[in-house]
Amino acid sequence: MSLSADLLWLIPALPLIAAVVGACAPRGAFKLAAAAAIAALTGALLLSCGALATALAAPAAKLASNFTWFDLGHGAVRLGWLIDPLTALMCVMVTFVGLLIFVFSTGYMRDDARAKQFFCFLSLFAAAMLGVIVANSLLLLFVCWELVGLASYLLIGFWFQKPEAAAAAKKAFVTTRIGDLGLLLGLLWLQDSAGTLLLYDGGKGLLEPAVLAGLGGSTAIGLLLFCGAVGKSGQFPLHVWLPDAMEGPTPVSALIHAATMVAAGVFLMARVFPLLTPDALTVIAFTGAVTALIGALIACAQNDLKRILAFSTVSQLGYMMLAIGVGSWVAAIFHLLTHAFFKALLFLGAGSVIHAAHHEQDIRQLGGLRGPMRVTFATFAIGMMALAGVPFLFSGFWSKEAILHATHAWGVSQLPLYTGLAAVVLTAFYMTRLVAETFLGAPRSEPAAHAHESPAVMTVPLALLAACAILLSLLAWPSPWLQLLLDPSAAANDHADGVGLMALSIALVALGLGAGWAMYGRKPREKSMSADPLAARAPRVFAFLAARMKFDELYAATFGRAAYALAVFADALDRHGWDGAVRLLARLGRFTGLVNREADEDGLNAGFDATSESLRKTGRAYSRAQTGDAHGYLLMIAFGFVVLVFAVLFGGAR
Amino acid sequence: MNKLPLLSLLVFAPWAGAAVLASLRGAGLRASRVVALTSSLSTLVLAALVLGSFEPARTAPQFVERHAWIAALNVHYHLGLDGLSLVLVVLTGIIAPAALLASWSVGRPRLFGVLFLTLQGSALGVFLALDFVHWFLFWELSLVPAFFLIKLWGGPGATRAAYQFVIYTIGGSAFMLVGFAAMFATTGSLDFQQLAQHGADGSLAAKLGAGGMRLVFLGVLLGLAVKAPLWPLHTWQAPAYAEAPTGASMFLSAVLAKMGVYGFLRILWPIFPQQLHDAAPCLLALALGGIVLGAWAALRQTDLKRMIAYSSLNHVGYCLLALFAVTFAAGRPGLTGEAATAALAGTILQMFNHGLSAAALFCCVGVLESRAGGRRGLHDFGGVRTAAPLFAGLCGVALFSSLGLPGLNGFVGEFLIFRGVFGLSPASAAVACLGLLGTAMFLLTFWQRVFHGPRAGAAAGEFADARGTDLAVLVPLAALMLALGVAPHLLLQFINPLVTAWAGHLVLP
Amino acid sequence: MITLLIIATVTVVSAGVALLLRNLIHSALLLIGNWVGVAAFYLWAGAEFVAFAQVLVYVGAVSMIVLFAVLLTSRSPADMALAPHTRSRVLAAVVTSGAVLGVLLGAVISTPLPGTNITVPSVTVRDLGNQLGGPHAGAVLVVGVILTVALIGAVVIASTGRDDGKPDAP
Amino acid sequence: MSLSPLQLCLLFSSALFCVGLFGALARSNTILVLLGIELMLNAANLNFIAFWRFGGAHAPASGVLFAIFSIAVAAAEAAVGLALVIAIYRHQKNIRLQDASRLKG
Amino acid sequence: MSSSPTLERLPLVVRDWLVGWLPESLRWLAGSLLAIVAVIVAFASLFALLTLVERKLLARVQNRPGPNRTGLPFLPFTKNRLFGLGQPLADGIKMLTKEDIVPRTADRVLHFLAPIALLAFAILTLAVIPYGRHLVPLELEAGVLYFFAAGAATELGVFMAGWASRNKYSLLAAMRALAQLISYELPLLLSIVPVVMLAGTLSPGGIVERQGGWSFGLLPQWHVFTPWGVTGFAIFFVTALAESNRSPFDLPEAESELIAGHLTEYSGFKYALFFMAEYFGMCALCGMGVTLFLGGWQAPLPFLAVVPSYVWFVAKLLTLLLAFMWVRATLPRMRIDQLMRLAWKFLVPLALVNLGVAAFWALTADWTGAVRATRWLIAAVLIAGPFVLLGRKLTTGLAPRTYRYAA
Repeated sequence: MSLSADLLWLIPALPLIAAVVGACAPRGAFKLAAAAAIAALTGALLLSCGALATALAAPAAKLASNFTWFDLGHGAVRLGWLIDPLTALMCVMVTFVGLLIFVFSTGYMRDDARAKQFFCFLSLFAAAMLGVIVANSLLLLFVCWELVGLASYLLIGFWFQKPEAAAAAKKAFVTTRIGDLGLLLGLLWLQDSAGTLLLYDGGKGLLEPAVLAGLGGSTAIGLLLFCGAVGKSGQFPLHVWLPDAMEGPTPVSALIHAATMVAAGVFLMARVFPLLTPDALTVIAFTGAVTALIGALIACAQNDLKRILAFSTVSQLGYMMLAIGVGSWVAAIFHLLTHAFFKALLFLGAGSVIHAAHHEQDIRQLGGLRGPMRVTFATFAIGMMALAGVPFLFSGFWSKEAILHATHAWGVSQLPLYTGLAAVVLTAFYMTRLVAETFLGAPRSEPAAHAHESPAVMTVPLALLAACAILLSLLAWPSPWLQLLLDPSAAANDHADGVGLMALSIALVALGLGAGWAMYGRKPREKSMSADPLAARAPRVFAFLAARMKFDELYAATFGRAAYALAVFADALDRHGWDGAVRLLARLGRFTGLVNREADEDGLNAGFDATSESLRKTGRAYSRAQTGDAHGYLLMIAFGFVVLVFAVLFGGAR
Repeated sequence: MNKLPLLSLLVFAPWAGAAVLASLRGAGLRASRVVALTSSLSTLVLAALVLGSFEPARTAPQFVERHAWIAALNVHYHLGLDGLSLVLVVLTGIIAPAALLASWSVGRPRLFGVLFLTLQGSALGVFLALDFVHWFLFWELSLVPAFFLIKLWGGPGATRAAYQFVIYTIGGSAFMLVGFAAMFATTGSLDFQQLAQHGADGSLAAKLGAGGMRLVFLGVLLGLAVKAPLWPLHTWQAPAYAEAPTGASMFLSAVLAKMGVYGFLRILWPIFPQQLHDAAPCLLALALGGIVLGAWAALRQTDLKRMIAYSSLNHVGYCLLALFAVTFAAGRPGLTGEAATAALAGTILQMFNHGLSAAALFCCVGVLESRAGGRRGLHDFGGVRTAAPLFAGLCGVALFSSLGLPGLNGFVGEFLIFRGVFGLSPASAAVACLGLLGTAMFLLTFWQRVFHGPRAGAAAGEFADARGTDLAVLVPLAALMLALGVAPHLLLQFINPLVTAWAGHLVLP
Repeated sequence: MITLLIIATVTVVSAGVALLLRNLIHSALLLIGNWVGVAAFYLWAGAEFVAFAQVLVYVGAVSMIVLFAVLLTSRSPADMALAPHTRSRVLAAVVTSGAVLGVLLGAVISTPLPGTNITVPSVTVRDLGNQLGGPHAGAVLVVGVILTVALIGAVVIASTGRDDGKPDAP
Repeated sequence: MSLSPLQLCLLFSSALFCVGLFGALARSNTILVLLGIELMLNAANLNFIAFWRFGGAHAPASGVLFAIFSIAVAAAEAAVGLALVIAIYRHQKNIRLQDASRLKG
Repeated sequence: MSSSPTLERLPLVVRDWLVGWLPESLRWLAGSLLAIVAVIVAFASLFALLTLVERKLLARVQNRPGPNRTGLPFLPFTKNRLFGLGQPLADGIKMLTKEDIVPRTADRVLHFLAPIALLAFAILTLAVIPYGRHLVPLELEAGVLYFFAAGAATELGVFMAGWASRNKYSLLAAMRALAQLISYELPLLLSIVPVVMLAGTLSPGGIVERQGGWSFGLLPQWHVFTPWGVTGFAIFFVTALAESNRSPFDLPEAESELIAGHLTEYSGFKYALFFMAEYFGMCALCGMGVTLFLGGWQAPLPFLAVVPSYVWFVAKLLTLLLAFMWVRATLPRMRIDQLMRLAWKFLVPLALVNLGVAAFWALTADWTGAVRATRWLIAAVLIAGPFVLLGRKLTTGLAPRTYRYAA
């Protein structure tokens, strides 16, 4: 089965249709919406597999299908679809993970009154995300990119009655929009200098050698495009929205954090990789490294189940960016794929826990769930080990190793490697802490005590994802298949000191796991109120990390204040500045009128008064001639006529 | 004479409706409303007729009607329609009935209808006139009904707002009148096309002298800038829009504000290309001021209507920005038409788009206001989406269209404008991005405060969902937004040749 | 020629008698006869249209106004008859009109005028219409305005000025 | 005496004019004064037609047109004049012309 | 296609045959006299017939038999009374033989002159109506003007009758009648101005000629089949009712209020003359209405043109007269203030509007094809709008009147 590029639009179109169906369905038609969404995504999955087959058949061919959106007087705005291995793999991943998440959601959202809308939004989200992936035009990509933002806004704010959810949704949208504006500017710049936004267009596309050479590699363009990725993928300094986005329902978190939205930034960078200059890559690499470290650090001190996972996502995305920055975008994509599966697994597992524990997600209140929730625990543990990078069996290990190796091979600086290694330790540590606090020990609260295993509709996806988290190792081992598929040219990098680095990293993982076990696993916490062992040892550091390194406060104190000041200034300028000027003008006009009137009364009118008085006197004198006798007048006229005739006749006036 | 004088019909049909309505003394409320709405719909019907026989490829005005009027002053009754006018006429045709529907339950509907129809006819007259005298006549005539609409049906500060609106605008147009008088004195013509011809071949400048030409330009500019409005001449706008009744706000922001931009495109640019080019850096700065400061000032407003008014300033700013960028770059060596056409097409599209979204937003605020018994503060609501999901959805469409979300109409216009402006003046585009950010912030604040969160304020109690007239206004508008967002060539096909021609003879070196 | 003489005699005599009669109604009716005579003169002269217009306006309309005015301003039939009331006045009138008549007659007789051999001008109604609608359209408009103003003015002048809606005290 | 038709006509109109003048001067009843004036107007009209008929074809229709306009104006004059008579009557309860001199200077 | 020339020219042939023996110079005079006599005789007999028809018709409407006792004299052999066909004759004899009463204080001369003047003017108006293709007693270029000039003069007769009677009821009624006649003169004239305007001629014959032909081969091009024409005809019809003192405008001779108004002091043959003049006036107005709006002697359908034109004229005239009677039988009498209001506040403005519409019609004469429907539509709207609005005005405040001098 294979799919031609002309039909590629079907992949995003199917979920879009499902979204429309969901939107039009009557209120409460939960089953209809869910069925439509799942069916559409199943169809999209099948089509994606077809696309993958197409791509595998000819890995190097960029099968594009372009069309004109609308004409302008000069030229036209053109869009297009593209099949290449990157697109196809992403499609399969997104549809597959998405499908599992959809299925999971049918269980998770069963009791929500607005579940129908939820599926509508989910479908919209999936459609937009697939649109981003299959786009062969940066403009189309941007359009879908924004729609992804809209869908995430709707989904994060799904429980909009909660003020926190509403605020988080707005924060997510605005923050990502800051990045999007950079992306937009980058797009405009590209359009202006290259004259097109199509990626592949039979030799005239952006990513094709002719145009690339013409562009001459502008660092600024690359950085502007990266701005978009920073916003979307939650990179430092715009990562602050991501943890807040946990206010949405858990499947949303899974969808946004694991599979799709946050990956969009990485995907974008991988997609436009040829456009990036070494300088730009350096910036990307350092941003990624810093993000990886910060995310991991903050994750260590969080108590919210999902928030820990969120910061872990930030950290992992940092890894991916780091990989791109050091030039190995294949490693980034590999990690993106593996991370998508195991992070989705973790989030869905967390969702299962939360669902079971009646929406209790503070790990201090949980505990002891291993007994009642066996399947969840088992799958969650697999996910945790994949994320922590437990060697050999789990896919996360391989993808992380790929990144570390690439970083090691980077010629510019070794600093990112060290931060990456530090993050490895921290990752293993906080994941251990999470599992130990949640599943081990005794239940520490009423909901946790009464927790029970979730229904099959939720556990089956977990199991499938767990299997994938393991099986995806095959992509890299025993043969670097993915590398060969995506970027054969870079596949021949040397593994000279590969073994040494691998050993170091395994040791570091063990260190992280051990430290976590020592602190949390060995002697689980008794009561929910008891202090965190880490907090007991370094209270100030823990508090700082727990407050997310005070980023929100910092932003509020700087950018927030600046924005507020600008708003106040703009408003005051209107109310007092310009309006005041207008009022002054009005007052001036009134004053002029006053002066004018006085001058008229006293100066100009005096002469007129005198003249009129004399005229009136004259008139009175003349009016005596009016006798009021009409006959007299007539008589006079007649006589006058006769006299006139005689005058004319004899006066010689003729 | 074998053809129907469609354009005259377009202009005078609303007036005829107004006359009929005015003479229907003692008509029932419902009858008055229906008559007003029917007459107002005439524009849409006639616009459809015009669309049917419009030839997009011809850039010269079509359906021209030219009759001698005041022979002594060389004044003609001269109507014509090109792509630009067409777009605005269609916009008027859509917005006017919508605005009347939105004001369905207003008191004294007969008087309201009469004034409104007069306003509608005047606006159409402005969009179709090709001779200064009756263009100006309609231009000024539109103030009278607007004044009364604001004053009689407006809120507590309406009287002040109405006076401010009228005096401000008349003040501006006085300068414009003087400017045209000077031009008439030198050329003896008041026909736009002839004046443009004079402006293009330099004979106007030769007769007026450089200084005189500049003064005339400034006068005309002032008149148009007040109407558009161009920052910082916009201070009449927020109070006027805020105090006007819903229908009037819709029409004022959606159609009347376009008269200013239309004037820029129809009059100022063709007649004074050189002067505009010289002044462009300064004007660009002002347009940017409007875009950025308008958006941020909106963030500070607590009155929802004022907020939308400022968003109007911001959105109209994009139109002006594009135009000024085009004139700024005019004649630059090596310029291709692509950026200029994109910017100009974007301008016209944006005019239409903003008309739709501003009208829809004002309508939404009007619905909120009526449900809340006259309150329309940002803090008077909460959780409306829970109470009225359908209404929230429709309002959301308008909001996101205004915000420039792809897939809705706002995006296409703004993208084209940015695409053009970036090619002509990249720094301006970069600064204007701040405006986009501000827009997103204040619109989402609006959305979050009013629609999200727990039900509070006016939405805490009984709060009806959208129904009847609300739906009749909002659903077609939302549908249009979606349609234009997906298929912008529905509109662009009518203006592309025109814009290309403009770029050809006014921009390229 | 004979026709003309007859018309002239009848007309002038009826006019003279009308102005001497004591009974106003009779003088008015006689004057109407006089107008009809003038119309007859027009017919004789070939100005058909003017003749009909004369009848329509004078006999149809002005006469009615005159009769109404007579009836509205008289309290009793006796009051209607206001004779020429002083001898001196009549004398003055006779002298004046005689002088004028003399001047006019003298002027007419002493002026050499074209003779009989004049081609009769033929003016169709269509020509008249074209003239009125073309070169004289302005004058027609002015006359229309004058008539309208006169109509309104007459109503205003003649109306009692009381509000008709309110019944007066008996 | 050989009078041309035109002269006859003119004599006719002169006579009519003077009869009208006499009436206007001799009668004190305002209505009759007005009627006298009407007569004078008619006499003038007669002249128009007479000159049109016998005066040569300089301007084919102008005499007739003048007469028409004159008739129209005369109608207006009659209406206003008689309205004035009624107004006067209401003021002074008679319509003697010589009594109506209240507006004298 | 037209009727056979012989049939069409039959009246002319008869005339020529009758005057053929006279010398050439007198033929004209004799022909004219013949025409006058023919018209007077025709209308006099029509008058006689109409009185009977009207009485019968009214009676039928009121569900009673009407005059049916008088048979025709000189036909003694038939017992058949022929629906009372002899009634007019009997009435005429009665009128002739009645005593002629003149009040003592009356102005005898005017009292005598009044009915004669009235009748004379009525007869004068009959002269210019084209009764058939070749049947115009007096061909005048300004015929329409003549018609209305003569018609306007009838007011004089009414006034004379009222004043000469020296009866306050008579005088009052005459004044009222004059007010009514003058008021309705205005819409009457205004209603025919469009016809003159569109036809471009004042000659009745010419106007009839202009209405010849059929659009689509079926629809006659009479003026009544245009928006302005139907409005004009409606106004004409109403004002004609008023001008001829017919119900519902029969105030001048309102028996119940003014004891027959200006006819109070008339009796016998003078009264009959009044009556006759009234009927003549009515016939003349109907004839003019037929001429101006209903296509005169033109046939309604192409294939019916074989019937001689004067037959068509008479048929239309009778139809219109019957319509007059029908109206009389149907509608109650109006009050004087309603009557005046109708004239000044409804008919005059409407007629003016109609004039504007006619002007529009003339300006858009070259609109063809589909646009013609638009032309119709616009004209219809232009008329219908003011009609509705004026009608609304007219009906407001028609409550019973408060009388100023009533206690």
